[in-house]
Amino acid sequence: MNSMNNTINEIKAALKPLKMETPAFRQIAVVVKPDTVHNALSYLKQKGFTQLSIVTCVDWIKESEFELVYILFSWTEGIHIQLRARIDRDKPVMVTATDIFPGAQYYEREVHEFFGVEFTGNEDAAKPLFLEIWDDLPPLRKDFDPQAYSDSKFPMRERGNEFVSEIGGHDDE
Amino acid sequence: MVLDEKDNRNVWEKIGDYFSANSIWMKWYCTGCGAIELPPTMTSRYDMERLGMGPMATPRQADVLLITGYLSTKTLRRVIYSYEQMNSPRFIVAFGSCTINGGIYYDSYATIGRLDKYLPVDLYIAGCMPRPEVVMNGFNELIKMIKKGQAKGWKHYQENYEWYKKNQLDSLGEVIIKDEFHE
Amino acid sequence: MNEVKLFLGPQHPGMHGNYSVHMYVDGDIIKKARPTPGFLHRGFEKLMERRYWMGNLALIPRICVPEPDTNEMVYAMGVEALANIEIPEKAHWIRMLVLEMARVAIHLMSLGSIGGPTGLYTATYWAIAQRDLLLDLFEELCGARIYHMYIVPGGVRKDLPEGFTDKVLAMMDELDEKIPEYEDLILKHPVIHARTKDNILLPAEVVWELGVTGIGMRSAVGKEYDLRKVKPYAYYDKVDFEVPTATYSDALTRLNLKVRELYQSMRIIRQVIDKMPSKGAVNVPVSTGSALRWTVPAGMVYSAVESSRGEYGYFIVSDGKEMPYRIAVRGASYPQGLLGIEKYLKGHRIDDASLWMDSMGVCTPEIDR
Amino acid sequence: MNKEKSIFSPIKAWKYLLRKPITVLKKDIFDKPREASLRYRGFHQNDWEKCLGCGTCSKICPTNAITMIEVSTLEDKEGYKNERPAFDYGRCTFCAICVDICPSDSLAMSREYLHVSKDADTFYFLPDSTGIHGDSFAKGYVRDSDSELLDLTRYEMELEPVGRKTSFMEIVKGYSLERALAESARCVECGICTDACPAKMNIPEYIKSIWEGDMKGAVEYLYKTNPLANVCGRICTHMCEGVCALGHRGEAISIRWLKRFIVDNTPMDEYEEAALSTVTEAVNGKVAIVGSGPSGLSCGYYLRTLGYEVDIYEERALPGGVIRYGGPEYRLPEKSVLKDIGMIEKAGVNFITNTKVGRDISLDELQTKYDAVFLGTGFSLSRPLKIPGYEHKDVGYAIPFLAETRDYLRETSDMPDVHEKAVVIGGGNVAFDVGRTLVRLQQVKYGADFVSMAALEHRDILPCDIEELEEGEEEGIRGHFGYGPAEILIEDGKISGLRVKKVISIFDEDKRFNPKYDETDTFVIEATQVFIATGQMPEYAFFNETMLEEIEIAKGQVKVGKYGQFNKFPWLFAGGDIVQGPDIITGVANGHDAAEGIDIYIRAKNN
Repeated sequence: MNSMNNTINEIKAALKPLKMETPAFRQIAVVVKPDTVHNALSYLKQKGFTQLSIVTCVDWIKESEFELVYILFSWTEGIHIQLRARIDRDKPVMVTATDIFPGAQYYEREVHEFFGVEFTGNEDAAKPLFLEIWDDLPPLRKDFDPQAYSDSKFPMRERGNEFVSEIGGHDDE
Repeated sequence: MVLDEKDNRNVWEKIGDYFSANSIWMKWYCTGCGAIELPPTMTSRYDMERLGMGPMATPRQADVLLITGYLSTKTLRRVIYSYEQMNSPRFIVAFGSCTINGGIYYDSYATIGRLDKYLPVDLYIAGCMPRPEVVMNGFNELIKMIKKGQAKGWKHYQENYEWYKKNQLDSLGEVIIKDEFHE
Repeated sequence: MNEVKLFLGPQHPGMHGNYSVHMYVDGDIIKKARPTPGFLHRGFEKLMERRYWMGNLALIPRICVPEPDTNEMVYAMGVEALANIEIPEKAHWIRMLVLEMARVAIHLMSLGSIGGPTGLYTATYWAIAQRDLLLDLFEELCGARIYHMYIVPGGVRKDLPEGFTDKVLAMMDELDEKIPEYEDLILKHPVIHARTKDNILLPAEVVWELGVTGIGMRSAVGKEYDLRKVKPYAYYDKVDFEVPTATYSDALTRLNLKVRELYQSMRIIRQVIDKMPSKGAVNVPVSTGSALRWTVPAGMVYSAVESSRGEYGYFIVSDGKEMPYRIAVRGASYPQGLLGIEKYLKGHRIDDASLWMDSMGVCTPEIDR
Repeated sequence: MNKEKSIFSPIKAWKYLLRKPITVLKKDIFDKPREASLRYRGFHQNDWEKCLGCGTCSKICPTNAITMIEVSTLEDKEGYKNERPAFDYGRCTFCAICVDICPSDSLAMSREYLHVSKDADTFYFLPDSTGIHGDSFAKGYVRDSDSELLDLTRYEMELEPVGRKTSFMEIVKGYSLERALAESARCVECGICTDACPAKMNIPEYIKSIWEGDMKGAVEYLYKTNPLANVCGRICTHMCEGVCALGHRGEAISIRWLKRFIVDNTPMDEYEEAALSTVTEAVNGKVAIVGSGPSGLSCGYYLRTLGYEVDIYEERALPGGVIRYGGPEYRLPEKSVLKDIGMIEKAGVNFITNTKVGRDISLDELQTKYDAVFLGTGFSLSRPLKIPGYEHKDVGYAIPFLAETRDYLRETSDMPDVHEKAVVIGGGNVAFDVGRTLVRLQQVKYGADFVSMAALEHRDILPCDIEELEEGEEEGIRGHFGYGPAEILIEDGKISGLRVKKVISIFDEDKRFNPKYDETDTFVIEATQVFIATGQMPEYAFFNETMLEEIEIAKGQVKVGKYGQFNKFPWLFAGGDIVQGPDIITGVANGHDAAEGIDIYIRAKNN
């Protein structure tokens, strides 16, 4: 656990995070300002956090903010880092991380598709990925109601109160 | 789908049905998660070839299209596309809960609710997902239906093409696939 | 140059699952490839926000169809970390048993599915049938062949059935006998060698560039980069096992590592059965109250386990309510399945495209979600 | 690394030619499909005998596959709904969470898995214990203690253990916030409790409000059907808990104590705002209420929400009736009563105390002064027990004794006369109230207690609540259950004891009350004071002669129509003990009903 404490102290000194916590076993959460995310990522990569596990986003609709989450992992130390930063929900823009972690490309594209966050420097991010001919809000935003969308587009079977009380077996014709 | 129960086939059609029932090519398309039970069904444990069935790579030579579970709108476009490439008589077997009434994805923005609005379903198989035994029984049932001339979904599709197309357009917006859109 | 566009999938016999790759080919050589995911997109992450913590149990195994237990484990670990609960000893052992059985099953399946792209269908017939016998064991354990819904937040759902461990041991003995045969049949087969040896290379730089994990990473880097070793969960630090590695990663090496992992998994299973206490609780409630009102304290946590294809992770956010606030899923094959195809499929021959996907371990449902 | 071998090396697999094939035989697939495992999650089975119709399965279902269907052929049973779950196999994922959470244990998954059909409607069905095709497959996945999804044990409140019988301090402390949240989280919102509650309180809703931390909302739910929430949160007979779905396999939810948690823990300003939110201007008419007991108070409050001016006539000095003069302080402290009555007073109800209808003012006069009259006079007299010696001055009755004690504790009168040794006749809640009050008074006066109790019923069939019995015995009450009173022994003008005789049976063949005794098996309970707590009766002195002729009275109760309205006298309504009884919550329900009836009556009259 010594290495864990060292890592925490070093990150604290180098990144001056807004908040730091250890939410689980060998996991560090670092909250930084959005404009320092790029620096923080390149610093952490140097520190041995060479793997970008996922880039994702949380919609804090009440605070009108998106929280971008970068999960990094160091295979040598076995520590996960959550690097988090909150950006404005109405004009969500973030600098791409693809120059540091090329693997971020599709994660950013996904975040753009599901939340509408723009990534400057990642030209591909604006293209659709999973969805085809999408005509509504980005679906993982909290103000998007999948039930309402589904009801409006995809009819369901009406299941009433009347009952076929005796159902014929599968092989009686 | 209301099926005409009366058997009004002529002799040649009856003979044709008899032979096609004994040699069914299943289209090799894993549309959803139920496809995971197809390898056991096809290979030595359950050995579907005992029923005279085998997988077929191209839609033009396949007889039966298996819808193995949920269909996202994106897949449904391709499924319709490849169903229409199949030659008549063609059959659809729907696997599991999702094809009947949406399954666990009933409130999903990406998957459809009931398949029979968009394509004619000849047979439903219960389960989530159906076991290979159920799949085999389903195939057996389909074979019986074909022999008796009861698997007439494809005729229904021809006769009610407008209705199906309208439903498809209502839910999908566009059925034509533009594959370049994301590149 | 005469470029032609070809679709590999979604409806194609070489494609496992519902996925598509658009290839621009010149002769036999792929010049450009674009992955097209989303055919299996069901919006899991949104649906999970709309179901109770316990109700999600029905959703999570469906994210990755061939490997439901890994998903259940990641979810359970994440919820337990948020709720800060310690699960009973026996539950840890049972979870390891289930996870390793699942690993055996999926490795057998992927051994079998190598038959498709290489044309050695014998492999499919043998390995899939063997896996089916394992599924029978799973059915006995949890009541279903594919979607087990057995590992739950707080432990496992039920205790092992009577005599279960004996059956597992018998199965292990059978596998001991059979796997060498499969090696003869599959790994040493000239057909496989012709197709896989020195083909579809994965250099270490590419591993780091894409973020590939699992067998792909270990076969290239040569280090024991396995979450079970690097960041042990459950009781993986209490059992002896090796992580097979290599420093030259071609398709054959990766196949080989799979088989060697099979032996290690069997070794773990035997140790687990040996060390597992016969009595004891198998779960603790996550929260007070009925499952309709289970709540998990607010927080954000990332949990990860080693699936057969690499690091499988969930990022779970709770706001203290009875449903999760947000869950993000990191499918293990995301890096190679999207960016990998885009960047590194080119240069290969058309007939190797589906072999490429197979040997890299691309699993579509976990990419699409 | 594996060396390449000859293409013929797999030839050794031919040895399997002579072994048992791995392939499942055709007959095991088509004729008799292979049997599923013992834990298989196949189609559902539901035991209709056990099923409560609570709908918990449909609430937990992650696929929205379960619909509760009303089955009209089922007979109405207390604690059961005539609804049964229908399963849509166009939704179900066979996760068996419904089985794990089923409070009645009626649901199970069977080992049946085969259903193939071209008709999608056959995938929707209402299972009974025979399953989808009526083939009665064996059960597969069933709930066990490991897969339990309910929380079956009650979060107990602490009792004041020592020194509780030496004071009139409230015994039960009430939930802490943490425990109340934990207890409220157990609820499955089935609403069976609501059906059992005489006042049809919105129980699941207010429990949910607690759980969500919305205390004001909880109070609003309480006042929708019960303005005596403080009182009922303490001494309600909680029929709701008797039918609670969780009670079938575990312990019922402490609905009463949760109600008490709401009233004790809501800030006063929010409480008042919520309680008075529905009160409106008094414009529609004037109503007189006779008696300020639970039914009268309830009727008064709801008439205020419907826009009527209300005067309540009370014989005693303080309003409240049984809640002010009946229930003992250690169970129902004065402050709770005051809070409820205070809130009703704030709602604009006018109390006219020290005024007995029939003595100070006649019913006819009320009729002329008001648009309608509600009678909630209750059973205000103790029923005498005419055994030898009953006329002795040291023979007391429950109601006056309890009232005197309350007055003593309010410091408006002296301590009632208690002797060192006393015996109580009766086995109901009132008898225990008397006995336990006696214990406390003796402790105060003598520093020791000696209270005996004689009841016809045996210990396990006593009509009182089990808590009363247990707590009473803990406090040292000497119970002689199964013995009936024979005579009060008097020596030198003083009571020396109560002779009791063994009871053989209480009811005769026609199930009428007609106790039989074993006259040879008798003994004497030592006491110098006897309290009779064998029942109460009403007083109808306020009825005039025509009324007495026209109104039918049976077993002390008047016969009324819908809303408690007298058929012959439409301006007159009644409720509480004189109509239904014998508990507070029924009184509250009658009062609410009558308020609605009065509203209908007056509106009809005015138009």
